[in-house]
Amino acid sequence: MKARVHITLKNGVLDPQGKAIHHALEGLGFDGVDDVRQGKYIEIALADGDAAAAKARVSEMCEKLLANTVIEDYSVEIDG
Amino acid sequence: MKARVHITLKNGVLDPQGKAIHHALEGLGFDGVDDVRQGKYIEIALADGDAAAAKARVSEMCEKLLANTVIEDYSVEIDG
Amino acid sequence: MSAAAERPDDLMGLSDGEYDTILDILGRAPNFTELSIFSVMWSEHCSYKSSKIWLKTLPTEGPQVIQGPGENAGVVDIGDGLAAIFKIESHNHPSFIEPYQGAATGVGGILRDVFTMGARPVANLNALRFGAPDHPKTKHLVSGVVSGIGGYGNCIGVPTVGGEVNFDPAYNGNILVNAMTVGIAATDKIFYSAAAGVGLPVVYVGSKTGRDGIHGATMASAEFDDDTYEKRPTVQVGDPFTEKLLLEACLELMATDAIVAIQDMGAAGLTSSSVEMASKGEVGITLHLDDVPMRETGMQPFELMLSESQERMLMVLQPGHEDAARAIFEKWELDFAVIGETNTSERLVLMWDGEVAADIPVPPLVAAAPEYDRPWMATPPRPVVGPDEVAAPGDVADALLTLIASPDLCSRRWVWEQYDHMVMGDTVGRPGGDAALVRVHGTGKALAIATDCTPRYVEANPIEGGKQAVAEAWRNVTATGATPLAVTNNLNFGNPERPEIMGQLVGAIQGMGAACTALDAPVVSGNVSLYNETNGKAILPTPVIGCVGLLDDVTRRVGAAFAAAGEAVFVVGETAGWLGCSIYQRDLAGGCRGAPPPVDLDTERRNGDFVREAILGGRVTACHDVSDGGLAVALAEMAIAGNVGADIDTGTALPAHAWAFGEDQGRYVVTTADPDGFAAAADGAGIPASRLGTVGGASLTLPGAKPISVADLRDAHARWLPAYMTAG
Amino acid sequence: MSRPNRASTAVIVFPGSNCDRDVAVSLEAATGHAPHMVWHAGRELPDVDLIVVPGGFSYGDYLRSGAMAANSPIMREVIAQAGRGVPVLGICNGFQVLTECGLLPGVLMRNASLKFVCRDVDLRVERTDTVFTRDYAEGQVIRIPVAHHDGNYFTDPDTLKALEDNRQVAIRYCAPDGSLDGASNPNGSLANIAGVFNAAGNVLGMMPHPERLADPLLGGTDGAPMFTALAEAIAA
Ligand SMILES: Nc1ncnc2c1ncn2[C@@H]1O[C@H](COP(=O)(O)OP(=O)(O)O)[C@@H](O)[C@H]1O
Ligand SMILES: [Mg+2]
Repeated sequence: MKARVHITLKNGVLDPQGKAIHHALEGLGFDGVDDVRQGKYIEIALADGDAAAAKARVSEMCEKLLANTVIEDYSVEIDG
Repeated sequence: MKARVHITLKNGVLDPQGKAIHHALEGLGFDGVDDVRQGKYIEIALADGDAAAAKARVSEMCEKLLANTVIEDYSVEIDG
Repeated sequence: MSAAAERPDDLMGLSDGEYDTILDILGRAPNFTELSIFSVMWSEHCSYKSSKIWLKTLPTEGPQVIQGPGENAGVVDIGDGLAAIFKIESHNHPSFIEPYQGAATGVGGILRDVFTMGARPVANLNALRFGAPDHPKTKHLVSGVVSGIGGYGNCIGVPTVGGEVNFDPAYNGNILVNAMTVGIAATDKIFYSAAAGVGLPVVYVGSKTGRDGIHGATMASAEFDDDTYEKRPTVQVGDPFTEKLLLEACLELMATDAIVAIQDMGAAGLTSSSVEMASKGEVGITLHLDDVPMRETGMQPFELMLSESQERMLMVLQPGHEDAARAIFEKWELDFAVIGETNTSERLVLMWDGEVAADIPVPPLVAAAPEYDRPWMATPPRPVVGPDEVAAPGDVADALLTLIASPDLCSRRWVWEQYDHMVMGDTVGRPGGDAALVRVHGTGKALAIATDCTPRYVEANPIEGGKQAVAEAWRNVTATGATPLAVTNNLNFGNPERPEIMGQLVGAIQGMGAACTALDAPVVSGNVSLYNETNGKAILPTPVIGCVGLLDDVTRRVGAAFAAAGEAVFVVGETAGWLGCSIYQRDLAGGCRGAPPPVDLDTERRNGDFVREAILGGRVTACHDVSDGGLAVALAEMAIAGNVGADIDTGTALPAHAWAFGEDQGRYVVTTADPDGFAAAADGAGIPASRLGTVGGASLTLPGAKPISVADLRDAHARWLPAYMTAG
Repeated sequence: MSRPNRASTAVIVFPGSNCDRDVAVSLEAATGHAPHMVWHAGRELPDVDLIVVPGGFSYGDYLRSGAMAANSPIMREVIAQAGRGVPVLGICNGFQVLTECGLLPGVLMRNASLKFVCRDVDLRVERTDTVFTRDYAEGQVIRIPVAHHDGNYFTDPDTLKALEDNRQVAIRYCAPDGSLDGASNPNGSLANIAGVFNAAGNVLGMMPHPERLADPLLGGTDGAPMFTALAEAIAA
């Protein structure tokens, strides 16, 4: 069983990486880019079990460690 | 129009961050975790236009800048 | 000859002759795993087969030398029961493929070479050569290599205190990334790789083994279904955090008496480390490969033996110490596995799944390693170019402003500000001067460390160029007041199978050897990187020298910055205006032509010894060696560093540009508050020292040139690199 | 150097800490006593008069700088003693750990340049009525090195306003004359903030490394007064 976790910066939180990427893309001549935000994508392989329980446990991992909830939002999906 | 880009380490490439996160999760008492891989998730806001063309352009951005294709794979989705 | 009949069509880079030798050694055909082991052990990288007979000619001994070439790093005595342990190593090709990880793992590898001997690393340096700035790949490579070196060194917490950066089109397809580490150990706590003793446990520690760095060629020739090996990069990823844990765990274990022998797993990982230990200890080693900690599933014996996964060590322990050792590594959250034992067989035996996967007698595997006396052709001498044959600039001042703003002479601040050069709290001499100065922790002593090479000289005349690389590194160390102790070297050349390239290698080694002897700076370690070519075009011959010196009283050091207005400026050494192969000629007068400046080793030695004595005697307030760009550039660097100008009013019979930019060797610019005393001392010692002028004012004024404000000099010097790196 | 005193200090050591020895040298020079070097895995922290969370790359700075160390068992002890008023100093990675564990407000994001930066910076001391800064003069400009990849201080506007209103900003990146400008901000920090106090003033987190310029041989001593001030305060 696999959990797919997306961690993104909350709105209004400064994103130096996203800004730099945006700038670099323009430098490379890619126009029509309005905004770039960089987040994290974490894949967690889990022992098989109940999906709902797994989702709860992974959300707890986010609260405790994976995300800094002062500045970051997270979302968890469980694949089969 | 929004592009969602996932950048992940190629199969078999050491992921020091994932390894350390895995370790920390165990330290926090989360068991039943088999493996952790960390990647990047990038959201790109684009001027509206043709989805297929946008996908091609964002893939080019990955090749040129966003992904290190020597050790990373990338995937691009376009949300209407 | 039935064995010959079974000869595989892919010999993994071994020659037919080499394969025949293997048949003789084994008395049968090697299996795939055995052939892989021979192929890596006999590769240029591991066997030095093209360079060995010439490396043997280098001076490697001296009263200060505790361990010369042959171990993981060289060891020199620095007094008070302490030793400096150091080596330089290349990671050229990996850095070209993936600059960040290539450079990072290069730093990780050289750090392990040093701490595997019991030393705590105290300084990193890096000698970098990139292609032309306008080559499409260059900027990306500079940025990746510099952040990779910083990423690894900063994280593990060893200061990166010096190095070099050059640009030349000859490196467009083959950049050079040479990393040097210096460590300090107690002379009675130095660890070697000889696994002396039988019945001893062989222990694996560090990271798990993956398929990192296993080469496509080998993969393809594997008789396994190819889709178990879907295209995977051979690039290795560094994990500096794990290396930091490995460093602390090893040093903690080394404080006990559990370790008999220890060897890092570098190139050819488990293969070279186990063979090395068995061979040096004259024992046999049996490895149970099933017990090797693995990161991936389905790994085969040849993969476990060839993997170049980073942050791993192999140790032989005293029996009965396994549990104490395991406890230490588990505290540091590292893998620890007993994977074998030593015996009297003098064979390397690999067990896998209850069967013998390989069985090779170690002495012939090592002794029969090929050694070639490759045909070589001496580089034809070039004519001497007189000063008047090199076009003069409109105004020397404008030429100076152009040169100090050029890629090879501008400030490297953009580079070293990305390196933590102060962690560990002993960096007395930061990057930006001549040699870096690193205090020996808890003492009043310091090590002076520099790397140098001038490839355009080596190309023009390998012997003089080889001498010059040693002389310049020695000079940089001397300019701080330190006494050079020994050198390490990284020989970066093209394809040795071409006689003209082999001739460059031979000449450079001859020149280096002569210089090391004359300057009492024996070679204690080094590394050779050959085949640096793309489509038949070789790099400039680049024998990089890393020199380590000792300053007994760090408070006596001097820097390169002008110290105070009113002080007298002298140049020590003869100024003859040698413009052949100078940077001025290369960049502003039609390209590098003619013979490079000769190095008179006797003069080099006497001038350096005099300058050092003057510094230690308190007679000198600032000192800077004269190298690329000549007197004008040296004076400009001293003015910029001191933020004060100088009036250089000496007369000269030479053409102004030859006086200013000539690159005559064996010279130092010094300042003193006691001109008469200094002049008299030089006179008494029979050392040429002429007064150039006086420190002071807001501008630098050179003979026959308009004044340049120090502010303009600083802007010119600071401008190029950041501008180049930030330009879209 | 202040006179030797009985007070005891602790330096917390995480896997990947690498300025623990450096700060121990400065502490011993100022107090006359070697600090307790406390390994993170221990749940026990001796009762001390000063706790330092040192610089480095705890857990490699993986995931987020300081995040994994903030979850280490020892931090519960540090938080408890901080609550009892024990001075806690977090330097560089230590500052990141203190924000991640909630002892200090805000976060330290990737430098605006995205590059690691190691150099001396000028800093303006904003407040001198604390155990950390009382040997400096109000508004004094001091020179101390930074060496970090994630020192870009950020917080939401309300928190920033609260920080300013409660005078919780300890030091700011500034020009040599003390004026605040973008050019002298090495990492893009909000309001040039280089260090902040907690509301009670007994916890200080700062990106610059005072332990790195507390010895004339290393090129300066502007970092020393922080350690002498602490030594005097805890000796009293
Ligand atoms: N790659 C690098 N990393 C760190 N410091 C460097 C690097 N390249 C150059 N430097 C520093 O910049 C200064 C000037 O370098 P260089 O011009 O090669 O010195 P020199 O001419 O005296 O040999 C030296 O202090 C050197 O250590
Ligand atoms: Mg020099």
